[in-house]
Amino acid sequence: MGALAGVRPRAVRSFRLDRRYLPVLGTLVVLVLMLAVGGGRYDGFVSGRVISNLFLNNAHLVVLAVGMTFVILTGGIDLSVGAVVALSGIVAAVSFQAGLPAAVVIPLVVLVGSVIGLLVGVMVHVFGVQPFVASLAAMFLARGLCYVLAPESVPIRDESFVALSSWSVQFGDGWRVTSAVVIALVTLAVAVWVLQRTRFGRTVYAIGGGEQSARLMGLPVARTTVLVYVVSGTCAGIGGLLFAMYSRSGYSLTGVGMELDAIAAVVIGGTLLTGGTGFVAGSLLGVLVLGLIQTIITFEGTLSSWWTRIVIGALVLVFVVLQRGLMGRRTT
Amino acid sequence: MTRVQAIVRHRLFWPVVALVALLVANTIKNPTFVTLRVLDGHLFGAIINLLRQGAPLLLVSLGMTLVIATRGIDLSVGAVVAIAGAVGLASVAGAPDPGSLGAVLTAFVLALAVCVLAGMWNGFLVSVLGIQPIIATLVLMTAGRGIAMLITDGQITTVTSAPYKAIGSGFWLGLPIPVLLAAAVMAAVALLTRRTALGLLVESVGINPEASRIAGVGSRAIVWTVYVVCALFAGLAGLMVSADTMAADANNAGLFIELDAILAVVIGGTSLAGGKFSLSGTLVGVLVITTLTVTVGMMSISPSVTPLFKAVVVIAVCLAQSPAVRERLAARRRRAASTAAAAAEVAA
Amino acid sequence: SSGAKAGDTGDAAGGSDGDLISIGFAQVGAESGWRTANTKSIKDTLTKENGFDLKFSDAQQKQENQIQAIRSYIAQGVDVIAFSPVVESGWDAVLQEAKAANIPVILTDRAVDTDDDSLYVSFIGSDFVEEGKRAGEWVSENLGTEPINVVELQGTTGAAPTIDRKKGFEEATKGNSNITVIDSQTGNFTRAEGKQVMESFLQAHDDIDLVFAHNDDMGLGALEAIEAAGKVPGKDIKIVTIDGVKDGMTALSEGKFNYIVECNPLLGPDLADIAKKVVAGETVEKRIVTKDEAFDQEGAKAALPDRQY
Amino acid sequence: MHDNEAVVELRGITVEFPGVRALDGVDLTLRRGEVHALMGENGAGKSTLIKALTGVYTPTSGRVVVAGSPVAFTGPADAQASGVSTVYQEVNLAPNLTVAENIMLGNEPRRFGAIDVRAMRRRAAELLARLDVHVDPASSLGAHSLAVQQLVAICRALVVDCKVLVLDEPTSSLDAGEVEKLFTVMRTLRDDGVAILFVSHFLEQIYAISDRMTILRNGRLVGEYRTADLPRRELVHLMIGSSFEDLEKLGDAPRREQAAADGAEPLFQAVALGRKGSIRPFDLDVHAGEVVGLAGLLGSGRTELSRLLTGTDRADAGKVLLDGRPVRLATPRAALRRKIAYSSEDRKAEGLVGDLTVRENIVLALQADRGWLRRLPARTVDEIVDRYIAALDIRPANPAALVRNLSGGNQQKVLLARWLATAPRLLVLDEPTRGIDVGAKAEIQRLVAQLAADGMAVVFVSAELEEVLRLSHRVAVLRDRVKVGELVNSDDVHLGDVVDLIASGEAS
Ligand SMILES: Nc1ncnc2c1ncn2[C@@H]1O[C@H](COP(=O)(O)OP(=O)(O)OP(=O)(O)O)[C@@H](O)[C@H]1O
Ligand SMILES: Nc1ncnc2c1ncn2[C@@H]1O[C@H](COP(=O)(O)OP(=O)(O)OP(=O)(O)O)[C@@H](O)[C@H]1O
Ligand SMILES: [Mg+2]
Ligand SMILES: [Mg+2]
Repeated sequence: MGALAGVRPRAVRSFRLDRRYLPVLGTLVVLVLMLAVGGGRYDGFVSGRVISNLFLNNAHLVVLAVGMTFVILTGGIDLSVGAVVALSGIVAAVSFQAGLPAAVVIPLVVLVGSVIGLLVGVMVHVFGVQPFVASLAAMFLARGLCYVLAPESVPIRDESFVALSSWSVQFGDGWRVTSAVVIALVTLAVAVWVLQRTRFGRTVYAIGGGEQSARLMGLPVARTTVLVYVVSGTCAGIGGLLFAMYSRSGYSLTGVGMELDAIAAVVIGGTLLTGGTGFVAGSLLGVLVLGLIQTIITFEGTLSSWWTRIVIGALVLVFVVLQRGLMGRRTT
Repeated sequence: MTRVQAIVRHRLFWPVVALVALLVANTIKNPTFVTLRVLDGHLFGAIINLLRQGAPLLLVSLGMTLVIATRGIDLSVGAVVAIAGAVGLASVAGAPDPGSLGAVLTAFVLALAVCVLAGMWNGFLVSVLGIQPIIATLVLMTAGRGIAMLITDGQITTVTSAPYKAIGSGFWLGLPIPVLLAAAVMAAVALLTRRTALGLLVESVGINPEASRIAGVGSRAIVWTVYVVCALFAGLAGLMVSADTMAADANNAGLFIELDAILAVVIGGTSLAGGKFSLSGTLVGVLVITTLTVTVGMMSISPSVTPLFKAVVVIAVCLAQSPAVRERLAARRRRAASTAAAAAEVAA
Repeated sequence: SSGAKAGDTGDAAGGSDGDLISIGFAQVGAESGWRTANTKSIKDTLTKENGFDLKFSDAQQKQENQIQAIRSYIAQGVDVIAFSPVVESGWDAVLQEAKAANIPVILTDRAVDTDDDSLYVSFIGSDFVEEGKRAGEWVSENLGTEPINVVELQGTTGAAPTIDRKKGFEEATKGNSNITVIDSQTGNFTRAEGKQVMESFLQAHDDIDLVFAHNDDMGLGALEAIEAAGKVPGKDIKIVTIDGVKDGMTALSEGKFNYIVECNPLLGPDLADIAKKVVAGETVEKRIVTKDEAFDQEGAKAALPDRQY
Repeated sequence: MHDNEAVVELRGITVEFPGVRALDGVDLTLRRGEVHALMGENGAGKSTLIKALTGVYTPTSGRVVVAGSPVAFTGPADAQASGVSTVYQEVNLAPNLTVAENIMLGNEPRRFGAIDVRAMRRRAAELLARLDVHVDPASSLGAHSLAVQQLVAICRALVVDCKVLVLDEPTSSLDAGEVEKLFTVMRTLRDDGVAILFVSHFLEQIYAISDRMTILRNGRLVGEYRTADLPRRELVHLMIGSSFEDLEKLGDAPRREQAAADGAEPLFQAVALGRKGSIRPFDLDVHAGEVVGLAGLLGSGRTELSRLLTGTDRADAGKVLLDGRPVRLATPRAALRRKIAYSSEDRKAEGLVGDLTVRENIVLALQADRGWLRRLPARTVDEIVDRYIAALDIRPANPAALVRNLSGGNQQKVLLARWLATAPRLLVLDEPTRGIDVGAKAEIQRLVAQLAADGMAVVFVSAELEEVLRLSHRVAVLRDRVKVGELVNSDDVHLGDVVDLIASGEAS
């Protein structure tokens, strides 16, 4: 039997490994392509100011997409984030109105998100409710609470909060970084680290690869599943804070449909909704793509309401089709 | 297991309980809720109203059930509802005689044809290009309302046309036409999926696409068909919605109907992970959601609390329905029994 | 402002247009017929022939999109920025950026809630409280002679027109003890929801005399519901609304509505006027209230033939 | 042979599923430093017993004692923490992660709270080397064949120092070389005092490695025996309840002499068929009534070749002739329409539709071929399903049972039934006997021989060379994804000849 010994090493393996990064690379390539086309078409499109604005305007969405990536990697989905953004914004505005100091309000606002996330996580894991429904219920809950707290938009005039939100560093020609952008990028960095370098992060991927298998592998599936929603909720809380900083107000109708933007960003960034594959960095690129589409629309400057929608739809389409083309056909 | 236990364990037990509870609450609040009266040979009453309001949602949910069974999702149904209304009313408005049956039938056929196109488009993106359903249909969800507005030129198109209006608020044999239509479609779908092999193949594709492919199932054709069917039903719903107020409101027609439809499907026990689907479950889900909406109005509950109310009902139904809860309870009982036995053994 | 660099984007037809006033307009969306008419008026007025280079964007009812658009206009260095704010508050930051870039801002249709009114030069639009008040006064004077039950179809919860119209109506009717508002719910400014809410009103109360709807669309939905319930709109149950779009006026002239307070969407000419003055450095009025009329059934018949929207 | 103290004691374990009592008062004692075989037919309850031990299932009654104290594990993680490592039947790993991660997940070396990727890969490589598996620890698991995945799963169980190692059919997709290596590792562990519970349907393996065995039949305990004291025929008798002679008659399936005359036209011809990155172009003829076996090491490309024959993967070179006429097999559907069927080796991912019933799984391919409009009449379906449940002895014989809930071996039978129901002209069987008990295996072998005798062309892939040799008229040999030769089988071709061919690449 000696002659039969040995599993032969397989050929061309390193190539396969790269494939995991292909979707993200695809997104990056198409993003650059769009920037180039935009730059050729509009004056001042590729400028420090416009690119800074891209980050400025979408800081909250970056954070949401980061949280959403965790959830989607486990094969779940979180529809509550848009409503949580509204809720935490309102909580911020109302508590400032009540005279609470920023040092109390800011943690409180983030905590609101975590608690709702925990609620979703418990429903999903302990009670086996489907993530879509559990988070939809949380969305209704958060929206309902919004109206209860304040149906009208409430301005935030707290001085330290205003100071925090208007802090920014200018450099070069129009380049600008605000506190919101810093917070978003720090969140992103932490998320990358957690997903790639901690047991929790790798367990998230393993659950996405197959929950039953993960359980039989002896991984803490229960804790991880609940935590993932807490992460997403917390990110939504932070997102709400950033949005409150962005608009300096809280309003119950904020963020309607924002969850779809976040999901779209994650998916455009190359993460599969079935779970298990994807990267946070991809989600950042996804957000930038959506922001860029919006920027192109405003630069175009002549579109009527309906053409705006059609063009957004078309651009998203062009984007995913190009990305798909770059990735090549996968045999499913 | 006793008969009662069997009933309690049924998948649809808790949704039905919720439905009955809502109906009872309404009746207590306003006893006329359950009364039916006949006016000009037509049945009137709150229940009839409820069914009529639920008809478009049922149509959309039926299509959605099939899409979800293949592991997909269709976010564009709301936009398709708007497109159908826009095409239908614009076509009737453009006809020389909007009141003629011919003009209306042409409009219906035209509108449904456009919706079939929309469905083919979704199906193409999903089954041929292999784009994830949520994103593939997001494209039409965004662009679709734009297209509808393009058709109506951003206005709310209004027409008077009795035959058109009938599909939304007409009566036949004393019953509202939308209800009859939705029932007919439901019966057709049930026949088509359970009397042909379509149901089996759809489920098989939804549970394990690769195994189905190797078993020779034409997954691509099936997935494609399902999106077309879903859009077609959404189109029919769109005609009803537009006929209801005889206005094509590109912005608001069918707004968020996709969420309600998905919710209905899931309450009905079909898993979003694809596979086994239940049409009767979807029907119950639709009734629960519609009754919920009606109840909020009936109770004169402040609009502020509406979503909260919805959340509570959804959570309650889902938790009660949750197999995990029951299993846990059963396991606890078992474990208690076995430790007791063990203890007895040790003692002996 | 520095007119020289005024955003000649790649698509700007015909060479140098340095003498055109470049104006960025950030619209709320296209959520209603009223809004479409408003957009059309602006687009038809701010044309090249009239000396404008208009950049238009549609925020699809999202504040973040609107802020993005305004930021983008600042980046493009337009001469004037105009917008209808989606929400009242939350504009300080971006308006400060505009101020820092020396770009004057004109508000249309809806106001912003800010302590610092140097952030915008002028606000053109209707007075929503006044609209509600006029509706209330008409009801009080013409119908409030005997006890009547009123149901109210509110606009979108928390929106300025909703709050103000409700407030105005309450103010005008509170003195009249004959008028009782027995129910009030949101119909979200849409026909379908107006119809649905009205259906549940009809189910819950059998003694409704009058519907006050915050806009025509909801009123038209209520009309359908009333007809479907076998009652005669305008007679059995009277309908008073605000807006005055064509469909509403038609219903009024047919006797199915009873009274409409106009809310004029044709803000284009006023906006053009103010923008020109601002660029020329003239001082302008901080608040410009558009002239709104009100119509009863006779008035509608007379006005209908030359309604543009 | 030492009668050491018991590490694991299972007493009176009963496990019930809705409508099925899978285990009924089963006892098992696992001692320090022994390899204990758990024996039984497909569906006897072996996997269930293992899952009851590790807390995947909660027993309805009975108790579990580990190291002297009663326990009720809440799940595999809990069991592992108490020193019970398990490799479950069917590979249960995360295909989307790397090999190294799959081995180390949950036990990664960490520095400052962060996973030390380099150390992790190093440690994984060491474990892989122990089993002599040469794959890149950084490659993604899903890219590897089932066999490699199985070996990775075993590595995973070896990561922690365990007192008890449970292996549920770890060898079903391994070839002899791998098995030998696994046994070496198992012996080392045993000598270190680890108690090993081992499940396999290969009797030779049981006799080679186990010290003691527990036999189950239909969810009940038959008894515990020392392996040395129990002759094979006695074992089989205890497992199945029928005599070994009956079985031997089955096992000695008639091997026909060369079926197709040399001049006859082959039913199926692959001409220079190939696919880049998968398998180099090859020629292969299959005649009606002929069984062609594929032999080769793990990863030699048997599966790849089978997939190309059946349109499961699209070939990018060469052509296929059916009855001498060129045909295009772009999809499995196209192949099925021409009555070419492929039974995949990975029944969980590519074979069965887990949430459908046995009945639906059996008729799936037949129905798909007819099209959705022409539903098979219920009576026909019942007939077909009953026929195959009886013919293949699928247990439980309940057509309405979910396939997911069947034991591994019975799942395989359902899959086989599906393809047989389509009455194919060419049937490609990739590892059809994996995880099948002795009785059923003999049954399937007999069936294959019978089908060929009735005129079906069969391509037969198995990790067991003996089986391939016993059944096939011709054997095609593969190495490193190249077809290196072909042997015409006859009574004087021996195992050694095939092994030589695999090793040297020259036809004898
Ligand atoms: N989750 C479940 N639900 C219902 N029945 C089940 C479930 N799991 C196992 N069974 C049934 O329990 C019995 C024992 O199955 P088990 O998997 O333990 O067999 P096994 O001895 O491991 O067989 P094999 O050798 O084929 O792997 C079978 O009849 C099977 O159908
Ligand atoms: N480089 C690769 N690219 C794509 N798939 C691969 C690759 N290597 C292996 N596979 C997958 O691994 C599976 C097994 O292929 P393998 O070469 O091991 O065939 P085999 O000779 O039949 O070996 P085994 O006995 O393990 O089945 C195939 O189904 C194939 O999809
Ligand atoms: Mg087993
Ligand atoms: Mg193989």
